[in-house]
This record gives sequence, structure tokens and C-alpha cells, in this order.
Amino acid sequence: MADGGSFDTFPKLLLRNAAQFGNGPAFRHKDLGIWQTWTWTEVAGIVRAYAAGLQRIGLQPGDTIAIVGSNRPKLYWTVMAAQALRAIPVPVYSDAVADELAYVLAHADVKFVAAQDQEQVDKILSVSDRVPHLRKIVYDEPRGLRDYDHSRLVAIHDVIEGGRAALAGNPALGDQIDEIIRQGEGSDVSIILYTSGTTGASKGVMLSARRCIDAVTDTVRFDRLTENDVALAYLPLAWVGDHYLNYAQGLAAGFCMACPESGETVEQDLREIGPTFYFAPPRVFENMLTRVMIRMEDAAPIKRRIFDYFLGIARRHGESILTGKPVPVSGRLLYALGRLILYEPLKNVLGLSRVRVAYTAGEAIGPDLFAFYRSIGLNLKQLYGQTEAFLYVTCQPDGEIYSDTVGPAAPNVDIRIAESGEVQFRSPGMFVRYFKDQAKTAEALTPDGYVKTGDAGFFDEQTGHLKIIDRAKDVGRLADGTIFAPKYLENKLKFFPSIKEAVAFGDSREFVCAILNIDLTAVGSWAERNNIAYGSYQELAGHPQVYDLVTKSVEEVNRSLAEEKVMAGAQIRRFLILHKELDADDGELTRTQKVRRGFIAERYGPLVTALYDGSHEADISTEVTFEDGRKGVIAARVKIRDVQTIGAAEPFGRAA
Amino acid sequence: MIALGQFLEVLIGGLMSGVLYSLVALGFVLIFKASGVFNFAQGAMVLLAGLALVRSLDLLVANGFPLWVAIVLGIGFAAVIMAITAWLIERFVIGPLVNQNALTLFMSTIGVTFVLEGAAQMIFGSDVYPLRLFPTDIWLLFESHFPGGILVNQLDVWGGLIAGILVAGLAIFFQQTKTGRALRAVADDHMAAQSVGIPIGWIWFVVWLVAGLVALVAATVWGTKLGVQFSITFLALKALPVLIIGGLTSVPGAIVGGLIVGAGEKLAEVFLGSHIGGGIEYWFAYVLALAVLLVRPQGLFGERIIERI
Amino acid sequence: MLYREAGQFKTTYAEDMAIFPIRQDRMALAILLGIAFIGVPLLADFDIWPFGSDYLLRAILLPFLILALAAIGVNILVGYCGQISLGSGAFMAIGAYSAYKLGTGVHIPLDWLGFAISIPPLPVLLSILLGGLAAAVVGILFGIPSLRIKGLYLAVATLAAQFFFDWVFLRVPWFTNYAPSGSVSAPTLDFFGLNVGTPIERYMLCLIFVTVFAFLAKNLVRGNLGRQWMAIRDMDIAAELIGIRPLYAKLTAFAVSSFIIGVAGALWAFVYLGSWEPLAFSIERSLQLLFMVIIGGLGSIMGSFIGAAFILILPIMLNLLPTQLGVPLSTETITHLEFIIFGSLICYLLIKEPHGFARLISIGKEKLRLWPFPY
Amino acid sequence: MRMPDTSEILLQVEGVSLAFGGVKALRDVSLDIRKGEIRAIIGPNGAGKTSMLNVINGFYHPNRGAITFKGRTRAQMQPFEASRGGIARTFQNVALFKGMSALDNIMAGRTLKMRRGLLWQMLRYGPALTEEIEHRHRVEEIIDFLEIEPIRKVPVARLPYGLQKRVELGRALAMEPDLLLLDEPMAGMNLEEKKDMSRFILDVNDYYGTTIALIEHDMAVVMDLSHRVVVLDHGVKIADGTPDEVKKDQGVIDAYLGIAH
Repeated sequence: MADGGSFDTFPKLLLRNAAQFGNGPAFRHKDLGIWQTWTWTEVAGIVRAYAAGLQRIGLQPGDTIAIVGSNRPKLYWTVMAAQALRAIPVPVYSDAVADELAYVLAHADVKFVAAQDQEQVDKILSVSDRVPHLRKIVYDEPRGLRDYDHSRLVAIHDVIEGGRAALAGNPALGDQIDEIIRQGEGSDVSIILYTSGTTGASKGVMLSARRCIDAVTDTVRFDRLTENDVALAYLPLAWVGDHYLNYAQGLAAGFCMACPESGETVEQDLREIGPTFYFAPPRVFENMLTRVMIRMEDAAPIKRRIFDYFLGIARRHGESILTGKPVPVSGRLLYALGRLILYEPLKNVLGLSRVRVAYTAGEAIGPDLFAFYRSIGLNLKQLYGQTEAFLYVTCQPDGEIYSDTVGPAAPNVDIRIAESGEVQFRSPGMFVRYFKDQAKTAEALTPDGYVKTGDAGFFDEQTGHLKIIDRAKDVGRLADGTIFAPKYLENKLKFFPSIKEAVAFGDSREFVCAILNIDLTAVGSWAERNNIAYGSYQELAGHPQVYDLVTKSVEEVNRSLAEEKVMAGAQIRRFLILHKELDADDGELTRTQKVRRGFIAERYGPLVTALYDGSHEADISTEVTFEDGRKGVIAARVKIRDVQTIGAAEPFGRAA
Repeated sequence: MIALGQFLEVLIGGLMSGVLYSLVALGFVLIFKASGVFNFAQGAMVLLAGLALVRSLDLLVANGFPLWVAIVLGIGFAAVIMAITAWLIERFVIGPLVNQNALTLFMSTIGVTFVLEGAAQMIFGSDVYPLRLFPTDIWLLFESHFPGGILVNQLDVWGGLIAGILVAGLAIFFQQTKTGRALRAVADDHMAAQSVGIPIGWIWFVVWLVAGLVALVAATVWGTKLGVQFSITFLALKALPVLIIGGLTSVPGAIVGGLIVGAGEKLAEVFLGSHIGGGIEYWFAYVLALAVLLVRPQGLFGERIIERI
Repeated sequence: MLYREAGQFKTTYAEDMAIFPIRQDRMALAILLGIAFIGVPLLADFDIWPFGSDYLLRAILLPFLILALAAIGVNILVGYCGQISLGSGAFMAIGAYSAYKLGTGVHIPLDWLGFAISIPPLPVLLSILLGGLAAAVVGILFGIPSLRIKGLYLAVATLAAQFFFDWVFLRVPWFTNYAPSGSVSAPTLDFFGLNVGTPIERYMLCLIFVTVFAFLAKNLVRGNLGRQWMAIRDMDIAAELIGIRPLYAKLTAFAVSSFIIGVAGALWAFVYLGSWEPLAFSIERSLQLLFMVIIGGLGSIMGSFIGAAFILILPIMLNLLPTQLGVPLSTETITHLEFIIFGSLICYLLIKEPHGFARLISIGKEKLRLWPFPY
Repeated sequence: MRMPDTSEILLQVEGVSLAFGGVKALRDVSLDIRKGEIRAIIGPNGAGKTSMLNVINGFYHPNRGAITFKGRTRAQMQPFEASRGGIARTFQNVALFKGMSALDNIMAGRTLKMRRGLLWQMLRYGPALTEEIEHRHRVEEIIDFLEIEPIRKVPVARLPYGLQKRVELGRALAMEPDLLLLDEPMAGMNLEEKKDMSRFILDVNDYYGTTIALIEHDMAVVMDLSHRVVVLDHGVKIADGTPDEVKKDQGVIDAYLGIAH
């Protein structure tokens, strides 16, 4: 077992791992059909050569180097090599459109960019006139780049080999690189992570090496991660989660990071590698469960019966068995049978059977969804974090798991609830400041040095855990004063497999309405089974029977809201199903796939108006961006449904 | 020195038994032309037809029916059995295998062979049953020209006569009747035939039925000659080399091929067998077919195969 | 359901291309081999059920192993290379008689040249292998037509081999060492001083042969040669256009197939029958072998075993079941019933599952791997 | 688009005529294919395009005329000799080995490069295993190149048509050909698949430097992809030149008049 210990920079940790774990696997990458593997010793050698190569082409301490692409060992090594040279890596979301990319590259004053492939290189070249300091682009995959102007382009492979040759030819150079690594200090800026904030331009969060390692050391100890663990590195490189959970924890604990073959094969690769440490946002768990349910719908009746029966057993006893609470012997026996017949095989086909610790975070997870995974024996826990904290603010220890809390403060983290209800914290991994943005930095910090999270929450009295309700600024009230927490409602809606996205409106309004997205996979398969023909998403979304289906779900939500005193008044009275899927390319979702409520309200103004003026359909035309970047206009007539509410509230239609 | 008389006698005997091969081969050609199925079961169909005929005949005669009534009824009964067989084969084997490759279809007919052989013997018994429909006396011809004359079996003459009638009948059927013409359309192009509204299932049934009736005719001749028994199926196997020599798709080819095989193996047996050991008949036809294949892969009368990609 | 594949990842191509890349499959195979190599001899040694008498060993396991071996040979030609053969029985005969001649000493009098070729009796193992080799040589000869003729036509060519060799071994007394009855007996089974006589010894001998040959055959069919065979089978024109020589691919298939069938024939004669006549290798045998591979699974080594087991066990079941149920059937009826069942099964499988029981098993395995999902 | 570096002629067809019985598929056609170029052969249905490819790779033997490939002139050769000489092709109707996986199909394309004999393969040990692994590696590079990683172990019969075409291209690439003949590589594809396939064809030409001769019906694709175009009509060559030249040719316009494209 290892942790950050007394090491204060990542390159030093890398050298430590090479010495300590030598032939243990550091990186795996499914490439050319098999899991190519590099040991810690090999990686240390490659990074040293890479650093020498980067130095040769002009990377200086303090320079910024952007990294654009998906999870590839060479891109992680770029981070390491840059840090070895005391330069600052700046990972950028690989699916960022040209404008976003240009903004980050320019704002971070990058001199170098490491790009995955031709697609990313093209994107960078298309905005290079807006990035004044850009000197060189290094790339991983040479395909299609042969005829490009190579005065500014060089393959990472060539950089590494160049570095290797230089090291071989000049022993002093090696000493020099080692010296730079030795000189590295904990106060060095280790990385700048650009947040994809829900509002405004993204901010560059500067994290220092010492703080990063301190934070990581705590959680590695907390979850007892060792060099024998394996994690699948499939989250966006530029997201704090990937950098923390995989890169930083990997270096601190010495565990192996496995990079999938491609975006399409993540599921398959997850099955093969069988990670022991796993993180996924609730969305991923939800998709996973949806797919499980859809696939099970095609199963033979007897198998379905077995499935349902043992899920019932799991619901009753699984959670208790996992947390070590007393369970009757019959329950234990049935659960053991269920493990053999269902839970273990199911985890196996999902690729989760070796998972020791799994986390989810980013947004609230549906209680049933959460319970499902825990009941089949997956040690799924919640954490609450932020880029500004270098992830962890709170996390749930083993045995203290609740679906509606995010756990107590993580080790060495200070949390307080401001009078406004906002959660504020101080943590070991706390960011230094926003890059080139004094004003925003000041805004984010309290005078006494706490970070404002912008989230509203409170400590649960029974458990002592933190509960997050919503973004502080998003919590509103209906005209009659009822509390309206849009995300709370949306999460409830989204728990139904047929609903993919939900946007709730109601602040300062008479009642609550919602714009919904159906889930094409789930509803499509339902349509097939019910012989409903459809030619497009739009057609399916507007189908009356689909509306009937969704109406039932919304009524279900209302029923559960009615049971909660505070929320009973905030039942959904009207909804519509949007004719297109909400899309990050159109700015409707953030890059982390969160809905941008304000933007949507504005973009679909006519629809929102119609929701509140009692009409039963409305026209809308919107501009959309196609996959290839072209723009076009989609026009549609969208139907609006009234929904039965439960209890006191009168349905809108009949009252009018 | 081989006497000319002996040679002619052997030749004629061979040609006549060749006619019998031709009769079975005809059944093959019919089915292959119409459905592209290489019917391994033709021999089993001969056995089935023969057993149905001889057993019903025996039963009727034993119950006091006059012979000619028994013959008519017996043939009618056997024909009905063949019709049922044709329907079953079309319905349960060939129909479901439509559009499969030739090899799969061929193997399926091996399966059919087993079913027919098993069922025929289970229902009608598995002994040797003598059948007497035709005279089996012998004629001695040209006694004035050759010492001892040339021995000719009357049955063989009957066989030749029947084969001739059968071929003529089939020619009329194919040329003149609506179903016959439809059959030829199907043979040329399944899709096209289907698109002009010819029900393919019906056509195939008719093809198998005709093949079954041809088998029945062959059974009458063979049964008279050898008695109806299981080994008939092996003799029927010999229709395979006959087909290969004549060409799979040619009716005249089947006749000529049969004659060649019949004459060839008899001559070989008599004039060659004495030198290298008897029983050449057993394999001669196959080796002859193999030799023909190496020279003319499409057979003597077959159509040239042009490969396309 | 029993599979736990998460975490079984491959870091080298050698691992990825293993015969059984999944750990659970390797375990199953190990168990099976353990039973075959250790369990059966132990049980037989202590006369424990079902090995109380030799019946199971002698009448079921022994023929099963040898016919499975022959079926592997047939499968290589028919299942992998797509060249139909109705003459497998002849190749078994060639293997058997060649091994017999070599095992008892060959004497070819060449009177017109004034001398004779004489080979003293060879050791049994060598005779058996050379018997296979002789079959391979004849196989190549009869494979040559396959370059010009395809499919059904080839079937007739192989029939020619069947009938010709039936005749040869019946009528040419040299092959039977001029035995007046035409029936011959195997030499003593002496393997490096080890005399194989008891049923269990015979069983072990065949088991070793089958295991080794199955392994070698599996290696061939998953290697370059196997791909060439399958390419010829699936689309010969395209195969030729990517540089596969039909001559080489087809003749190797004929050679390997005939070799294995020949060895099986020699084992059948020497180890199972002891003494035999040409009838043991008639066209019935050829059809039986063809049925084994169709029922077991064309293009599957495992299928050859399943097919052999099925074809052997079905008649025994047919004999036993009616008696158990109190409706004893005559032997004749059982034979006819057998015909009908085999025939219908062939048709059924060709229609519903052209790849035989092996495919059904692999579908079952896929289901287990995906459990609880249906697909 | 990058033009080929050389004007070296890789393949020269001179005065080739081909007839089946009375049907004349090709009449005195001459054309050349230069090293490194993408050469399109177009023409209305029945113009003799596929026959031309069949003549080039030895599947049909021309009645008259000669073919010079890599400096060697020949009147006839067997298809496997053509493949040995470095000519690979794909087919109008996908001609994959249906019973094999995508990986095995492409591996089969390596046959010519594999040397180990039957006995080594039987043991699958030592040199045979090394060879198998080495070629698997090359094949994986092609799989990566064509972006078919997720389906490498799927039996090709289960693949959708567009992917089958890609596997077929992979099999041809596995031969590392000097000349790649593509017979309607985009027939029956939707727009998206056509775009992908065009990209792959360009990439093959660019990355491997393979000379490509292709038949295609989609004129837009032909004009985008090819360096030079030859037009056949009823077995006769009616035009030959750059896409722009061919587009303006009156004979071509007439030949295509009334034919829906």
C-alpha cells in the first residue's frame, strides 16, 4: 500500500512508483485488439524521454501546454512530462467546439498543444490565428496528417524518440531533466482545469502540486487503494474527476489506469478489464440500468420471473447485507442463491464484478437507482465535490450510505453552511486561484478563506451527512410561496426510463410545468414492442401514445410529491415533450450534460409561454448544429398535456 | 478371340439394363432441373414405390381379386403413396430449405433417403417380394447367324418399351401442358416464375410427384427382374454416375448415360473382369463417371457453367 | 451464469488466440480431461458403476472415441473445406488394410523383374501411422478431381472411391494375405513393449490418439491453413483472388482429412474390431460418418465428438427405452426406427440449425455468458 | 487533393477485347493506371466495367489484347497469380467468407505473406505462433485503420452491409497490394457510410500509397475521389481524362443522357 506520503509533485511520485512497483502495470490501453501494458519503470523511462523531447522543441518551466483528446496513455504522459519540466498542463474537453477551444487556448496562453488525432489537430489549426502564443502541436495518431504542414506539427512518438536519442547521446541532459524534477516544489501549479460552468465563460482553476497530493493521499487512505487496483480511465481528461480519481490517485496509490479502445467500446472494455475502482456519474449508472431493464424485457418469461423475484430479494436484504446489518437466515440464504443466479452474473456482464469501491457524484442520484446497485452488492457510494476543491468535499464512508446524502466531510475538510443556506468549505486540495481572473477568485472565496460552492444544502440531523438540494440560486418559490426546487423535480422525473431529460419551470409562477426529453432507446424499444411506427425522434416524441406513456410517469411523480408536505404544492400540472433532444452542441446542456435551465427557457420561450397560457399546442422553430458543424433550423408543432395532480391542487384545464 | 455373337449378346443385355438405370436417372433429372435439388432419395423412392405396389398386389390377390383389377388398384395405391410422399417432402423438407445452397439440399435428401427407407420397410416389410408384371421369358434371336443365337430377355424389351413411352409422355407433359410449361419456367428462373404468379410450392410438389411416378415405373421393371428388396436402393445409386455422364440437366443425357453405363459395365465385366477379378460391375460406372468428369465437368449433355462474380 | 469474465483481459495476442480464451472454459476442459484420463481408469480398475462390466468401455466408449476421430477427419474435409465426401469408409478401409499389411509384413513379388519387395512386419504404432499416410496419399489422388469438379459432382467422385476400394479389398487377395474367408485379424497390439489388450488399455490408447489428433486438428483449423480451407468453402472465387491456391488448400484438406480417417480406420480394425472384413467399411459407414458431422456440427471439432456420441447412443437408447417402457420392439423395427429418426433429424437440423448440436451448445454458452440478458 | 508523385505507369491495358459467346463485353479497350493514383472507371450499366476489372485480375481471359503490370506483359494468368503479383480487389456484391469472423476474413488476406507449413501450424508452436502473432498485429493495424474494432470477432454474416464492405476492404488491404481494384465500393450505402468509405479510400491512397482503380456509380463521389477517369460505354472506351475533362465531354454526356443517377 502506498500513498502520496512526503512527495510533493507528481513526477516525484512517478519516480517513486518506478522504484517501488517497478514491473507493476501502470498503464494499459486496449489497442490493436489487446491490452497493451506499460509498467511503472517503462512509464518513468518514457516520460523522462518525452520531457527531454519536449524541452528540445522548446517547452520551458512555467509554459502552458494544452491537451486535447480522449483517454490515451500518450496524453497522460504528456501531463506527466509537462509536470516533470515544471510546465503546466491544461487539459481541454475533446468534444469542445472550435470557439470553446479557442477561448481556452487563448486564455491559458498555451504555447504547445498535444492533440489526439487529425480531428483535434484540424480544430486547433482552424482557430490557431486566435491563439497568438501557439508554437507547436504534438499529436498521437499520425493518420491523415501526412500531408499537413509539419513546420508546426510533430508526432508525440517522434518527440519521445527524439528525447530518447538526445538522452542517449548526452548523459548530462538526463541529469538536467532529473534536476528539474528534483527542483519541482509543492507550490508549483500542477495543472489548470477549466470548469465548464453552467453560466458564462469557463474559468481556469489552478491547483498546486502539494495540495493535489495531500487531497489524494487522504482519499487513497480512506478507500484503501493499492497498487493492485485497476481503474478504467474513460472520463473526460479535462474533467477534475478524471484527473483526480485516475491520474492523481493512480500516481499516489500506484494503481493501474486502463484506457479504453474507443468511445464506442467503453462498455466492452469495462467488461474486459473489470476495474476494482470505478467512478461514474449518475447518468451512466442510469443508462446502465435502463439498458439492463430493456434487455430483460426481451427475456423469456421464466427468466424475467427469476430476475424480478431475486431483485425483490435484493431490495429487501441486499442493502442490509452490504452494510453489515442483521438479516434473517432465510434472507441470507435467498440472497446467497440470488448472488449465484443473478447478482454476480449481472455484475459480471456489466463489468462490475471486481469493483471494490465505486463512487458517483455530479448530481443527485435517484434513490431507487442507487438502491438497485447497492442491493446487488456493488459498494456504490456518493461523494460531493468541485473542481475548486480538487474534487472531494464530502464522501460516504463504507457502511454509512444513504441515497439522499452525500456523506460527511471528507478527511481534513472543513464545511460550514452559510446563513444563505450555501455550502462553504476549506479543503486540503483547495484551488490556488482562477487563472488570470482576480475578480472571479475574490468572488468565489469568503474573506476568511472558505470556498463558496454555490450549492444549497444542510446537514441531516440523524446522520450528520450533508444534503444538497440544488444550486443555491436555482431554488425558488411558486407565486403562492411553495418551495420550488427544480432539480429535485427533474431528478424524480428522470428516474423513469422513458424520460431522458427534464426541465422544470415554476419560480414565481402559479404552478409547475415541465419540458421533457424522451429516451430514444427506451421509448423506441417500447414502441417496437407495441407496434408503433415512427420515422424519427421528432415523430416518436410527438406520438399521442408516447404522451400517454409519459403522462403516467408524471402522475407517478405527482403522487410521490403529494406525500411530502413541503413539496405537495409543487406538483407538475402541465408538460410537453420536446421535438428534439437537448444537446450540448446547441448550448442546451453543459459539457458535463447538465441542463442549462435559463438558456432553455429563453430558447424555447414560445413553448414556456404556451405551457402557462393554457393552449394545447405551440409552434417552435430553433436553430440546431449538426454533427458536422453545419447549422440548420428545425420547426415543429409541439403538443402540451395536462396532468392529474393529487390532493388539494386542481388540474389547470378544468379550473379554467 | 471374342465371338461377335457373344459381344452382341452382352451389349444388348447391357443396353437393356442400362434402360433401367435411365429410368431412375430420369427421376433425378426432373427434380434437378426444376428445383436444383440433387435427389439422393430417388433410389429410396423406387424401393418405396415397389414395396407399396407389390404388397398391395399380394394383399388384393390373396383376397380373391382378379389379377388385372389387383394390378390397376395396386398401381393406383402406389401412385397415391408417391403423391403423399411428394407432398410430405415438399412441405417439410424442400419447402423450408428454399434458397439454400445445393450441398445442403443434397444432404437433406440423404436424410429423406433414410426416412423413406426406414418407413417403407417398417410399413411394408423388409423381405424380398417377387413381382410378376411382365414376362421374363427369353428369346433367342438370329440363331441362324450366330451359334446358339443371341439371348434376349423379354423383360428387358418391355423395360425399353416402357422407358420409351415414359420419355415420350414426359416430353408431351413438358411441352404441351400448362403445368409442364410452368415447370420449365421454374427451372429457368425461380424468381421470375414466382413473379408471374406460379405457386412454387405446387410446382415442386408436381415435380416430386412426377419423379415418384417415374420411380414407380422403374420399380415395376426392376421388381420384376430382381424382386422388390432393399438392395434396389443400391442399384438406384448407380443412377448417380449415369447422371454425371449424361449431364445433370439433360433428359436425353439420362437415357444415353444409362445406356452407356449399362452396356459399359456389362462389357467390362465380361471381357475385363476375367482378367482382373470379377465384380467390376460394382464400381465400373463410378470410375467411368469420374473419368468423364475430369474431361467434361458438365457431363456429355450438360450445359457449360459460366462463373460470374 | 457460470461465467465470470470481467477482469479476464488479454495482454498478448497469444493469450487472445488461445483455443479456450475464457478461464471457465479451460476449467471445464480440464475437468473433462481429468475424468477421461484419470476418473474412468480408476472407476474401471475398481469395477465401480458404470464400469462394473466391460460393456461401457468396449461397446460404447471405444467405438465412440474412434468414430469421433474419424468424424474429425470428415469434418475437416466437409465442414471446414466444404468438399463433400461419401467415401470416408473407403479411407478408413485403406488405413486399416495398409496398417494390416505393414503390421504383418509386405511382400510384393515382382516376378517379371526377377525380384520381390519385402518389408518385415513393422511395429504397430508405425503401421497405424503409415496406414494413415497411405490413406492420405490416396486421398490426395481422389482429391485431384476436386480442382475441376465441385459440390455434387465431387460426391460422385468420392462414391467412386468408396465402391472401388470396397471391391479392391474384397477381390484382391493380396490385401488379406490370401485369407480364404476374406476376414483378417490384427497383429498383437504391442506399443514399445507394452501390450495393449484389456478394454481399459485399449480405451486409453484410443483416448491418447483422439486427444492428440483433436488438438493438432484444432490448431490447423484455427491457423492459416484452416482459414484457407474455410475461405475455399465459403467463397472459392474470392479466396482465389486473395491469393489462396485452390490446389494447395483442397489437397491439404484431402490429405489431412484422409490421414486422420485412415488412422481412425486402422484403430477401428486393430483396436476395436480385432478381426474384420471389408464390410466394416462400406458406404453405410461413410454415410454414418457424414451424419455424425452434420448432426454434431459442420465446421466444429467439438461437434465431431457430439455427433459421434449421438449416433452411437441413439440406437442403444432405442433398444433400451421401449423395453423399459414395456413395449419391446423387434430388432428390425428398431433398425427402421433408427433410419427414420436419423433421417428426420438430418432434415430438421439442416433446416433449423445447419451447424448442428455444436452450434446449439455454443448458443447455450453465449446465453450463459450473457446471463441474465437474453442477448 | 494530392496528386500522385510520379507518372510511372503501373498497369497498361492494350487493345483488350472480351466476348462471351456472341456478347462483346469489351472492344479494343486501352487504358493505363499510373502509380499512386486513384483511377475511376465509369459508365452506364452493362458498359463492361466489371469485365474490365475481371480481365485485370485474371478472372477473365481476354480474347485479344495484352496487359502489362509492373513492366511484365502477359496475355493470361490465373487469379491467384494476379494476387501474388500485388493486385487485390473487392466485389460489387460483398464476397466475404460468411462463416468466418471479420478478423479471420482479414487474416485470410494475409495468406500470401505466411510461410509456415502444415506441420508447424499443426503444432502452433515456435515459428508458426510467432508468424501468426506477427500477422495478427498487421491485421489489427488495418482494423484500427478502418475503425472496425468493435466488430472484429463478429461473424461477418451478422454485420450490416456497410460494415461488410469495410471488412472486405480490410481483407484486400491485408494483402498489401500495389494495385487495389474496388468494384462499386459504395453501392447500396447511405450518405453517411459513403462519406466514411470515401475517407477510407482517400486514406488508403494517402497512407499506404496504394494505387486504386475503382468503379462507382455515384458521379459526385467519382469526381471527388479520382485523379483520372475513364468512361466505358457498351464495351468501348469513350473518354479518358481528369474528372473535369470527362465531365465536359459530349460523348459522355450523351451516354449518360436519360440514365438516372
